[in-house]
Amino acid sequence: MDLVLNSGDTAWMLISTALVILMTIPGLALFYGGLIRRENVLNTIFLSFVAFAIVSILWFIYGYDLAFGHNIYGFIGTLSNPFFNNVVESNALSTYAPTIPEGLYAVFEMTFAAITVALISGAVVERMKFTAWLAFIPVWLTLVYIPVAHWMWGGGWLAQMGALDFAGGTVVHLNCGMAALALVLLMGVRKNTKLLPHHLGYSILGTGLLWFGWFGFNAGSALGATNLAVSAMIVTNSAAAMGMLTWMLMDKLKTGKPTLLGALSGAIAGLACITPAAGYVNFTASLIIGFAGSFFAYYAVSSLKSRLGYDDALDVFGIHGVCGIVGTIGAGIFATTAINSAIKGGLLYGNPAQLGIQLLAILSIGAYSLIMTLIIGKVIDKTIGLRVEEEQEISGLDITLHEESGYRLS
Amino acid sequence: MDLVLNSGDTAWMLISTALVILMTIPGLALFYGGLIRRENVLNTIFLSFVAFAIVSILWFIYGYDLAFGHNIYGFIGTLSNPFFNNVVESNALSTYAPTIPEGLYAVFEMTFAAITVALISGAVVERMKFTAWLAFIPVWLTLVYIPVAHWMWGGGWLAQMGALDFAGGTVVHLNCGMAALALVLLMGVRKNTKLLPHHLGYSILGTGLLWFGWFGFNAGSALGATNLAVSAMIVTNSAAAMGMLTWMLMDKLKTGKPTLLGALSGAIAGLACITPAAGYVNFTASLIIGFAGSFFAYYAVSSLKSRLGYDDALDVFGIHGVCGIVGTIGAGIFATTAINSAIKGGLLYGNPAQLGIQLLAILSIGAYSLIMTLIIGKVIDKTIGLRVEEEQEISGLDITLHEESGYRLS
Amino acid sequence: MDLVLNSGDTAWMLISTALVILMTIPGLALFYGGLIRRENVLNTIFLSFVAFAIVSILWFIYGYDLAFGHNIYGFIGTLSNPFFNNVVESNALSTYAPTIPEGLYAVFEMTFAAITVALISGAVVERMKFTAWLAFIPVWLTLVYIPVAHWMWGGGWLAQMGALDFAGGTVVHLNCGMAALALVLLMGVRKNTKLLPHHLGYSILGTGLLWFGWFGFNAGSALGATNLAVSAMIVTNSAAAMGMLTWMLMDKLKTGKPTLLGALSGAIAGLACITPAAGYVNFTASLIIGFAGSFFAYYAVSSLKSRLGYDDALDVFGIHGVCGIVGTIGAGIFATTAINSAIKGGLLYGNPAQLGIQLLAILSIGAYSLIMTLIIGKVIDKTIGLRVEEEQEISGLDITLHEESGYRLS
Amino acid sequence: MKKIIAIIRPNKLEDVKQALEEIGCNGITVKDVKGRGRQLGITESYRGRDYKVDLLPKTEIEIVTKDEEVEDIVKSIVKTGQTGNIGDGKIFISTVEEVVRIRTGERGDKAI
Amino acid sequence: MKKIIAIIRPNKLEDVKQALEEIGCNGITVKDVKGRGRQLGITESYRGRDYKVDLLPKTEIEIVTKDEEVEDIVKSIVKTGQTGNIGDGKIFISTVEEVVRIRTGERGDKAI
Amino acid sequence: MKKIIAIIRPNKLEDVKQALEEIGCNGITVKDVKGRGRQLGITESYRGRDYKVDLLPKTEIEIVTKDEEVEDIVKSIVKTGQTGNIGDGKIFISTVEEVVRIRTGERGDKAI
Ligand SMILES: Nc1ncnc2c1ncn2[C@@H]1O[C@H](COP(=O)(O)OP(=O)(O)O)[C@@H](O)[C@H]1O
Ligand SMILES: Nc1ncnc2c1ncn2[C@@H]1O[C@H](COP(=O)(O)OP(=O)(O)O)[C@@H](O)[C@H]1O
Ligand SMILES: Nc1ncnc2c1ncn2[C@@H]1O[C@H](COP(=O)(O)OP(=O)(O)O)[C@@H](O)[C@H]1O
Repeated sequence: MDLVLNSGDTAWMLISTALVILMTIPGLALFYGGLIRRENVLNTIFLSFVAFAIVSILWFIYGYDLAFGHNIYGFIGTLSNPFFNNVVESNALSTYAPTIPEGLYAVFEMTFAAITVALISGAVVERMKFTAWLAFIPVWLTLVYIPVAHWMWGGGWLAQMGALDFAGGTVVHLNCGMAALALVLLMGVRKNTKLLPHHLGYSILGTGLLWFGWFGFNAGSALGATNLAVSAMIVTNSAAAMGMLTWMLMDKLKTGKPTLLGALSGAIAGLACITPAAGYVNFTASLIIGFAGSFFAYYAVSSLKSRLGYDDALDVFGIHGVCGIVGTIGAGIFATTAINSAIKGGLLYGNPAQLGIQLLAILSIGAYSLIMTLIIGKVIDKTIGLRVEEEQEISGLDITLHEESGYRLS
Repeated sequence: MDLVLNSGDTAWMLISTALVILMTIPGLALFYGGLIRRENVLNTIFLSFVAFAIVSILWFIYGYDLAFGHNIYGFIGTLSNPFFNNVVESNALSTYAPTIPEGLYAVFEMTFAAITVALISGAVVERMKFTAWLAFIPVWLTLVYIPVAHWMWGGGWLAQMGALDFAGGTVVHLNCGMAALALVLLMGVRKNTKLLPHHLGYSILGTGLLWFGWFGFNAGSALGATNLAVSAMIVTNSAAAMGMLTWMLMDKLKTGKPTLLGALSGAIAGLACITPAAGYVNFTASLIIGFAGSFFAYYAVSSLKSRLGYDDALDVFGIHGVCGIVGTIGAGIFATTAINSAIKGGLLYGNPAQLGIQLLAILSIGAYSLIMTLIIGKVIDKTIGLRVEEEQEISGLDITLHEESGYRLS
Repeated sequence: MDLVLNSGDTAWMLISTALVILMTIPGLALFYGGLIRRENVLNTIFLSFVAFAIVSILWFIYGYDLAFGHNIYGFIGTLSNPFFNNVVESNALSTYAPTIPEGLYAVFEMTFAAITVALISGAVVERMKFTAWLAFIPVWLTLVYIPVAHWMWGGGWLAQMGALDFAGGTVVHLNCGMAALALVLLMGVRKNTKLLPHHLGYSILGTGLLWFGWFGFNAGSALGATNLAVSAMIVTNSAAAMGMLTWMLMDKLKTGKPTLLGALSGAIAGLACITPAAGYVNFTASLIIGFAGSFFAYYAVSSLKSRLGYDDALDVFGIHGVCGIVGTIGAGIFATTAINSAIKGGLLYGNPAQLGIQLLAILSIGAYSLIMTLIIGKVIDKTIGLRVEEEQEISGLDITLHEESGYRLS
Repeated sequence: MKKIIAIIRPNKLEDVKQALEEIGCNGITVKDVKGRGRQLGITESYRGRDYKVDLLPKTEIEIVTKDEEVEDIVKSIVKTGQTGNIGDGKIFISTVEEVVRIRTGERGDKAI
Repeated sequence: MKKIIAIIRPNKLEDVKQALEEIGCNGITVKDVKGRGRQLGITESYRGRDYKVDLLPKTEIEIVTKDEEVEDIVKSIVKTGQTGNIGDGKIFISTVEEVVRIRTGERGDKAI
Repeated sequence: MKKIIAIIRPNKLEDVKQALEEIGCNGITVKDVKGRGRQLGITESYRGRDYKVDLLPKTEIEIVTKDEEVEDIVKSIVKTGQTGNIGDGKIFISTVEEVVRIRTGERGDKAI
């Protein structure tokens, strides 16, 4: 059969790409921006915006090729079209998604790289030097995100082993969670670690946009307007809903009242943990995965963090890292060929080996991300310095780093 | 002709589904959240979010089947695939929309159920117990929304009579309006019934997202990327615009100045009243319907409410209920086969019987919703209690029910 | 080959249309609304909303026909289907985009007309009479926008000469920029011209929605889900990113700190200047164009404005006008047949004449818009009066013109 | 002339304002403040952790008035502002030496 | 030492601040307040209903100064804060017994 | 009875509040204010232009207390509120003639 561009698939992937961009700017930026002190709202939001901008450019200069180009020893791709030269011009369809243009696959994948970097910022807000963040973005993208994406999605060694990660449980969520952990271990604790959100309206809106955009993220990862995309949309939504209700229940049991921030956090947890499994599991499994993700994230956030004493400000590890792990394991358990005939199925469907592969993916990506980020962070700390002056931290970063203020309401 | 999945139709329905989800979370939530007292902003928004989450799950456990499954005596559908078992897996196309997967039709319809429940919350804000709302959601969904949706859209008795409701004038707007009325009759008047919006920015944004999402709602109800979808998009937009300008004019005539909240309210009125007619009428008719909806809603809100003395806080009956009626009648008058060849046309196009059928639909659904909701509300009142303590109402629900506050701006 | 509706193209254009609507309401409205004094937030936002509503209606009554109907002497179209009569009903496909319904092309083009008018409002905020604005909208739409759109896109004389404007560098951005300049020259300087944004969160969100919607604007201008749409999406995003980084650099060099408002402004500049070139240039060119647009806009905004002394409140000329020019020239330089085979290419690709045509388009549209708007503005000033009372300007327009206030946060 | 500063519950402002109007006391200036006293703070909780918030929202009313009207005003505030629960607030009275009406430059009692 | 409390129109703050600076009065503290006096309230309307808002936004300036400078400051405020319309506000003057500069612990006149 | 008004840096509020609690001073009222003094303003910049903001955010604490406790309170505020840099703020002390507890109507020292 001749490969031709399918306009329906292309339409869906165009809008999916736009949706994932909306997740980062302004979705995630606002979600984070609402949770911190008023004096840091602009800086917090800026971290996501600038990460998006830098990744947008580097991805087409060399990122896409290194992640998805011709595979070299299972570890990295080849740079064959720097500056995206001649890719669009050639009218080629994607080898990864043969009904849509290669340029579309590339820009869709760009959005994943961008949000992964932006997600990390949630951990380091309220104390990281802006210049240090500017330096971190390209280095981390190149040394951590791109190889990991290649291993899992670009035909690298994990892909070759059959590891399952539909839309980024390991490449995105676990990866950013471990990087966040590494950075906060290096940066230490803020003077004021209270999580007293200054404007939950931003976080509500951010959650709404994230949820909306996540349909592009997960159902878009079907790479076409297919029944698989529909399936991914349904389980994405139900896992989010289940995650929300689970967190509300935990809140009720632990502090006595369901909270709205809890509901939002649970929804994000549900969305994060269904991500690696979204194209492999059915509705019932999505409820279980959504429940588990929210449940473990709740414990990581409310108990583990204070017990271990790291200052992961907005719980990037606690929610994304943990849910990336839960969902990747969930895919290894609940994946079924009835939903996706391209795979072998998981533990429950007679393929226990899948679970082992999933654990290997978690371990290798988790360890790689943690160690590499520790090294990168250390180097930046020694050169630029990771942390702002104490005086700047107290006065707030908006005025001291950007000479702007978020509100002038009176 | 063999039925095959059409990827263009599927792409449009995927994004339409996401758009309607965006209407509820965060669109409607923010629209409502901006209009109430600052002390209740989180609780108000929470009501929409949690309604969405609960409906998301129940719909696939049994809701879709009961509403759209094999018809039993015109009243309700059959539960054949609990937990959506084997629907996606079967790769079946929808019998209601034979170019898209059945799962897609199901999740699209889910979004209508969810927003209908969430809309009701606008009437009861600032005084309803959170637990009572949690109980209300599944009961009302099951006993009211599902049967009504079946009658009109699932092959039930109204569908069999040829009643026209393109995207929810009766099933969504009239239905939620009457339920709202029933609940506020049971709950009584708030201590402070002044409508002094605490943050119109939220309502502006909410209106923008509702307007945007409504294209999924109405043009999506064409169930494919067709000329009918285009027609629905055009009349949806023009009715909204006309509704906005009409309300501005009424404001000018009545209180002397056009107000922005008035403009937003008029736009919502225009959108609500074109909903049942969106796939049946032309541009000129949409202007008339948009004008009429906004005009009657203005009177319901500014005069009728205070004259009758019920406390429909955010005018769910006044806007959605009234516009649902106006639009459903409008469909009976202006529907034309030139726009939609699948119908018989309305009064103006030589089919006066249609108007009678429309009135019957309004009466039966309106009465059913009102009476059933009165019963459900009464039972909840006797068991859980509908209304918060006076002290909680005064102090605000955010802090008393959720231990959170919406703003920490100083 | 028989022309048939392509459902994938139609799906993409349906959502693109919705995206461009989202840009105006609430995207642009919020972007502007965040930048002004708190006392004017509602009025500022209202200007965009009401512009959108009025254009929505007039466009289908006569606007579309005059702009895109059968060409008369290269200057204007014919009014053949007033009130959009029989267009949708005829099931015709668009002559401009033969795979989608004519109605869809018409509503897509409507969104461009609406945002162009709304953009102008940024210059006149905080001092223009609301009634004057209401009068300005239909007159300017009819006398300026419609002819200009016809010349460039509706088969008029510029189109016949082969002028390139993919998505509105001249028709939208230059046009609104010159009109803004004309109005502020007539209206004079505000009592308080300080740009001290009252709520940057609105502008952040607005930028996010503009960026998101711009994919509908630019990639939608490919008029189908094609490889060209993909190409436009990629360069739109990279020019925006480059514009953002460029402005940050300029900020750093000039005032010492990168600012978030600067980053947002740079992104808008990048988006505006890639607009006319989006369907003609490659990734590398988009970086150059994005850089140049942001660079010149920065100077226009930070130096030129204060030197010349006009009070273009939110820099409509400084950003949109300037970037419209830069991008239109950029298209004349970097356009290549490798990206778009329907054109002849620009200066760099052996067609220097293109640059001349581009300059002619800039001059003729710029001059026409400036002069006509001066005349229209003068007439409105003499009849209705352009400017509010001094007392109203001081007290703020929300309370004096609309009897509403934007915040009730305490 | 005396200055009366009354710290009351925010939700009592409407009542107090009206009561003051009834006894002819129109000129008042109102501030949003936060206060701590015998009243226990409230608890807010975010992501599974409780935070104690001990400064609660209060409303401060500032009234400058003639000496002979002080007693009436104080009584009126006490009457309408009271709920009987801790947190009702305080009234502080001190002396003002001069009052000037900016509009006219008038001074003393007639400027009040 | 005296404390001057001036309640002015919010849009007069810039002018008043500058006038005070010119006569060498730098130390001031400013508050957003709401006030009611002879000035009629404003009307807001939402969804076809009018609501009377009788507390209007005002700005309160607090200045502690030496006795001999009071008169100059008052005159300066009256001059720049006046529009001649109802709602221009009031100035209240009272005695302050002690002033302490937190930075140094200095007291009295030299701490002002 | 005395009224102590302390204008401090906003980020010192937590410390001062705690210090006051330790010496048994529980009743306080807190306001967000803006102030100018010897401290230079800050610069904000938007779209390539600098704007001088000379009113900086400060926090005002109002405490009414018995005469004999004033000294302790002042010392405690000076100690915890001090950074040694310009902008630390001021304390103003004046006399209050009467205090009324709204909840009970009690007056004088025991109402504090
Ligand atoms: N000594 C004081 N100085 C200043 N403000 C006080 C003082 N005591 C109480 N307040 C204010 O009065 C409010 C209510 O005081 P509280 O002790 O809680 O109630 P009650 O007066 O009923 O005992 C406090 O929140 C605080 O704002
Ligand atoms: N007796 C008073 N006590 C406290 N504040 C007052 C008093 N009288 C007036 N004010 C304040 O001064 C403002 C202006 O007073 P108003 O009577 O409207 O103007 P004018 O002083 O021009 O007659 C009021 O809004 C209020 O804040
Ligand atoms: N004379 C004064 N009257 C009222 N407030 C004052 C006065 N002097 C200073 N302040 C307040 O104290 C704050 C700090 O004063 P500043 O002169 O900057 O510091 P310092 O007391 O360390 O010299 C100011 O921002 C202002 O709010």
